[in-house]
Amino acid sequence: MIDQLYQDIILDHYKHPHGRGLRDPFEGEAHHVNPTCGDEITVRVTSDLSDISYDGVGCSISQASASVLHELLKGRPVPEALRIQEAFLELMQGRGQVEPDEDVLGDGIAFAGVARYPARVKCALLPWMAFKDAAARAGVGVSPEVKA
Amino acid sequence: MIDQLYQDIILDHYKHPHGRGLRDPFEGEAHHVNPTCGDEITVRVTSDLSDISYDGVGCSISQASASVLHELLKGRPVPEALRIQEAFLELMQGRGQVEPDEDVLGDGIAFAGVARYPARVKCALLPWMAFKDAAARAGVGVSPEVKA
Amino acid sequence: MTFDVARVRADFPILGREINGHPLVYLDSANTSQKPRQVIDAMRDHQERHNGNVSRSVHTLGTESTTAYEAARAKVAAFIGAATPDEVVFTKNSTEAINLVAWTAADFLSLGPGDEIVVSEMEHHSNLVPWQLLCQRTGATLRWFGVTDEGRLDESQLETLVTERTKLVSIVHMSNILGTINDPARIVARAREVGALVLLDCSQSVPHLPVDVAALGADFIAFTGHKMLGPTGIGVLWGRMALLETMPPFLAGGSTIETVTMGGTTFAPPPARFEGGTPPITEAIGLGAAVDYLTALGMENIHRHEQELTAYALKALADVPGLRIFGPATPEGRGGTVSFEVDGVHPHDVGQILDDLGVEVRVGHHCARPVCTRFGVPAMTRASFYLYTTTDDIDALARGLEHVRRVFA
Amino acid sequence: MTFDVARVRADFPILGREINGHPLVYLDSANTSQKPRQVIDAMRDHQERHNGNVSRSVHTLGTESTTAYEAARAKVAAFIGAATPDEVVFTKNSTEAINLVAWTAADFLSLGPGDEIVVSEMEHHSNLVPWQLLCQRTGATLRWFGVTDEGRLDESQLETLVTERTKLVSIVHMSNILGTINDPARIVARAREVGALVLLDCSQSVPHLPVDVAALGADFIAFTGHKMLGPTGIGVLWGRMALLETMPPFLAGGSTIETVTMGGTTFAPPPARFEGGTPPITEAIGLGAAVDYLTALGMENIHRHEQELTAYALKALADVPGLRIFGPATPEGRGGTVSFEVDGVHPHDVGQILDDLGVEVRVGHHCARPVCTRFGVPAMTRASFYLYTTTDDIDALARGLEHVRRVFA
Ligand SMILES: Cc1ncc(COP(=O)(O)O)c(C=O)c1O
Ligand SMILES: Cc1ncc(COP(=O)(O)O)c(C=O)c1O
Repeated sequence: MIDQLYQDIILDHYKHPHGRGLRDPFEGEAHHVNPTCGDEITVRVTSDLSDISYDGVGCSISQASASVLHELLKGRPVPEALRIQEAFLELMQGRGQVEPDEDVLGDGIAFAGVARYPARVKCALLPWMAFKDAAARAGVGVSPEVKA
Repeated sequence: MIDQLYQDIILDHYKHPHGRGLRDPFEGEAHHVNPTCGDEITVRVTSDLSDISYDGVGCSISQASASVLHELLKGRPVPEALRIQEAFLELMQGRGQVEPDEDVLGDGIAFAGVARYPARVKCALLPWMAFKDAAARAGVGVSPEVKA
Repeated sequence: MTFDVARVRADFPILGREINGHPLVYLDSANTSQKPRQVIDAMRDHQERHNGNVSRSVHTLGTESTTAYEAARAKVAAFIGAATPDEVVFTKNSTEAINLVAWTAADFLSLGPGDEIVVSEMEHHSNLVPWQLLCQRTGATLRWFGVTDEGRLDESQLETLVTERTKLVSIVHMSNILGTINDPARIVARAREVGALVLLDCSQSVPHLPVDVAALGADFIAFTGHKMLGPTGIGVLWGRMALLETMPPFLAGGSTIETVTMGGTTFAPPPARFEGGTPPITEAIGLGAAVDYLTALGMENIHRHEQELTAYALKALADVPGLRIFGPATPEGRGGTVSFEVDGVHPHDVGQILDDLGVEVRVGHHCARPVCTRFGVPAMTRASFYLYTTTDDIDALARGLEHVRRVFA
Repeated sequence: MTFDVARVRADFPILGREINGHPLVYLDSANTSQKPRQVIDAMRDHQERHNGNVSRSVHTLGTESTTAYEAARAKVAAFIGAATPDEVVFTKNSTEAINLVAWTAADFLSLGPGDEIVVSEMEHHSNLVPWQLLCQRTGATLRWFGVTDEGRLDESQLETLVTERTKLVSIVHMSNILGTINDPARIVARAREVGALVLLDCSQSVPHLPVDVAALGADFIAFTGHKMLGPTGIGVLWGRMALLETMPPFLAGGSTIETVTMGGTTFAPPPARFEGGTPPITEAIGLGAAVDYLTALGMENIHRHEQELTAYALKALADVPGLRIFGPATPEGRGGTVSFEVDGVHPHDVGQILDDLGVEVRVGHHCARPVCTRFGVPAMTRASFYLYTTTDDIDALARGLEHVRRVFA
């Protein structure tokens, strides 16, 4: 069962994270903390998602999740990115009952095993929640009229 | 067993209390409350114990105990009164293991049964504790030099 | 469905006990209820197989404990119709729940001189003293509803009592001494009008009636596990999330925090913000099992059973010579808690003689001394019923009272 | 007497459990301890046969419950060498005990700007955050002892830290994260000199060492039942009677009072003054059974057993490549709680992989985040021992850590 959690894809992303490091310019930033373990992440986004940058400390699950997030969402059209985000949340909150769609989630499907560990779901979600806040601050997904 | 508690002597004192009612003059007064049941008693004493008066509300045990106290201690030489008080306290805190001495305690021996009811010991002691405080305030049992 | 009280009783091990040579007749459920096998077993099973600390571990035992603890929260939330489980804060009892609000109110209500808190003369000390002390600390003024001769809340002064100055109204839902069930609708409406918050002390209602926080319309309710088949050591504060979010922590410490430095701390969202340190984990799980038990029987059915008992008891007691009942004389708008005095016999003595016959009632001021004062007595005797109470129990009480009168004839 | 750990283990039902197909290796006792049969049975027996509310009834069940509850208080008092059982206040956990002092201190210490409270960088959040909030409420200033590189309390600044301005010093007796056992003698002496009170957080010491409040010389100590074989939901504040008598009530309500009118209330003497509402009765009885169990084995013997385990563990862990231990490196002046990091592997991952092998350790900041900050890590992995721990458990840990390194190689 533990191999379900620590899949090679996850360990790879953990050891070789994609797009790590905070970059300028950005339009929204959020800092999130997991109060039980002290893990932290900062995520920055531009409003067109042309860049998503992040930094923080955390376990393999949260770090790999950030790397996968970057890989999946960066440079995507906004509606598509939000759909992927939805799918990842659904997978994580599915208690292991949700079948992930590789076409949508790419390497994210490796997190299917995490959903069976309630204590670790928070780790996997940490970067995604920070992204959500950062995106909201950047006005991502808000229609231009409303934004203005 | 309940007959041990509600002996005729106790019920008699309850129905026909001795010396009840607050009187003047007095030199010490104390008001005590049993917080669990709301019972109250006020006791007044003169410093030579020539009068002990009391009033209050309470159950048969506490009311009879006040009546017996009055009967036993009023008008006694101080050292003797304090000895009787000691004996009564000892009886009450003896969990039913102490054999009361009728020569010392008179009708007070009827309270031997109360000592087996931990919840009621407080009732029996209420007037005696108030007496103790009132006596202390009147300077009873304090040698005259110290008192002066 | 007829309520099968014999089957219910079979679940309560203590009901097989003898007291002073007589079968136990337990008429003190308003003080604390007895516990069914299902609750005792749930607690033992947790301690023997799953015990771990919550919210702090990734290991299996910690995860099992956390899951069970949070499942208990969800059960309690569903039981009272809370919008989300996160509105349910576990405390150790009702008293802590009420004090949580009273101690933090100075801050989140910015209380000061000129502000008013309104309670009633019918309150349990646990819903009176915390507000007295809050007023002392802040300079606010305490005001209160009176009680009518029939033992009802006197709402005739509502408009002058609850005014723009009122910041919070805290009222008992069902009186633990008079049995009165208050309908909070008018008070809640008036409080809304003047912008005051409403706390309902549901310590006696949640165990006995269907309670739905949305329907009640209050801002907070407090209740306690041991009166609703659960264990001691666990209670609940329910509050509207929007309000809980504005409140500072109370028993601060482990688990209440977001991040901590020596220089300062930021706090977790509710309910964690208010659950400092290791919570009563086994006790919450026991309460969850109690809620399952009550839900399976149905609160409507339990209430109906108790209404029948109350009608029966009010009649049986009316037949005892020299007996005076305090509180509503009919079962309408009252629960299965009946206080009375026996002419010429002090409650302590009534209780003692009944106990000798195995009949367990409570005597004293019932932590509601102002009610005793209101009715001019230092103490009362109280019989209180629950789902396992039978009409036989009430007959035993009535017979016992005859005996009391003989002893003190 | 040699300490018969196999016989001890037979008393703990949970130790027979399997986790993920492996026998349970429980190394998280500093988080919460497991419970022996004797404690679980005492609680069940009470609930099945004696359950009643305390201090409020004259009936048999109420009297039995009150007697058992007060007997538990007397056992706890004897266990820590209290002058009288009335110095033992039952709370729900250590966190409530510390908050009781912190919330009432504004009043009984008349705290204000210019006054100082002193803690340390080694504190559990439950002995840090309540003082931070107290200082915020009163304008007093919080100061703290640092921690040395070896994980010891840095007392080098004692004279400048504890001064005439200091009103209270609150320090952990044994650190829950570093394992350090502090000798409070110098701090107590200095506090006496300047007239400050001393509270010791004994949450980790009372379960593991002989603790005698007279010998410690402190004014208050706090500890918690669930870490000393007792149930959740029960803790203790011990205080000198002369001090407790000066303190106002905290969780006020039923049982804390002497007499109540609507206009005001007078309060009962300690400990009743501080035990508002229905206390954790079953839990206190469980704690009493735990104290009996510990006393029968002897705290000296338990401590010696743990010292042996600690020496063994420090050696075994030193052999794991890439492992760094935080806190004292030798068993002197430290208890059986060992925190460490595995180079390149986050504690969450360490804990998860160990759990897969049935080895239960805690990971995270252990509610002592300033200690993590002090040592430059976001989190640590911690193995903690108790009377039922064996050298086999430690071997399993060491083997598990090898496996962790392989997974993350
Ligand atoms: C040193 C220390 N202090 C305080 C506490 C808080 O104890 P509790 O969670 O039982 O309130 C703990 C344990 O969590 C501790 O280890
Ligand atoms: C109406 C009411 N409020 C509050 C309480 C206090 O509950 P607890 O003692 O569990 O804190 C009680 C019972 O004692 C009660 O009947």
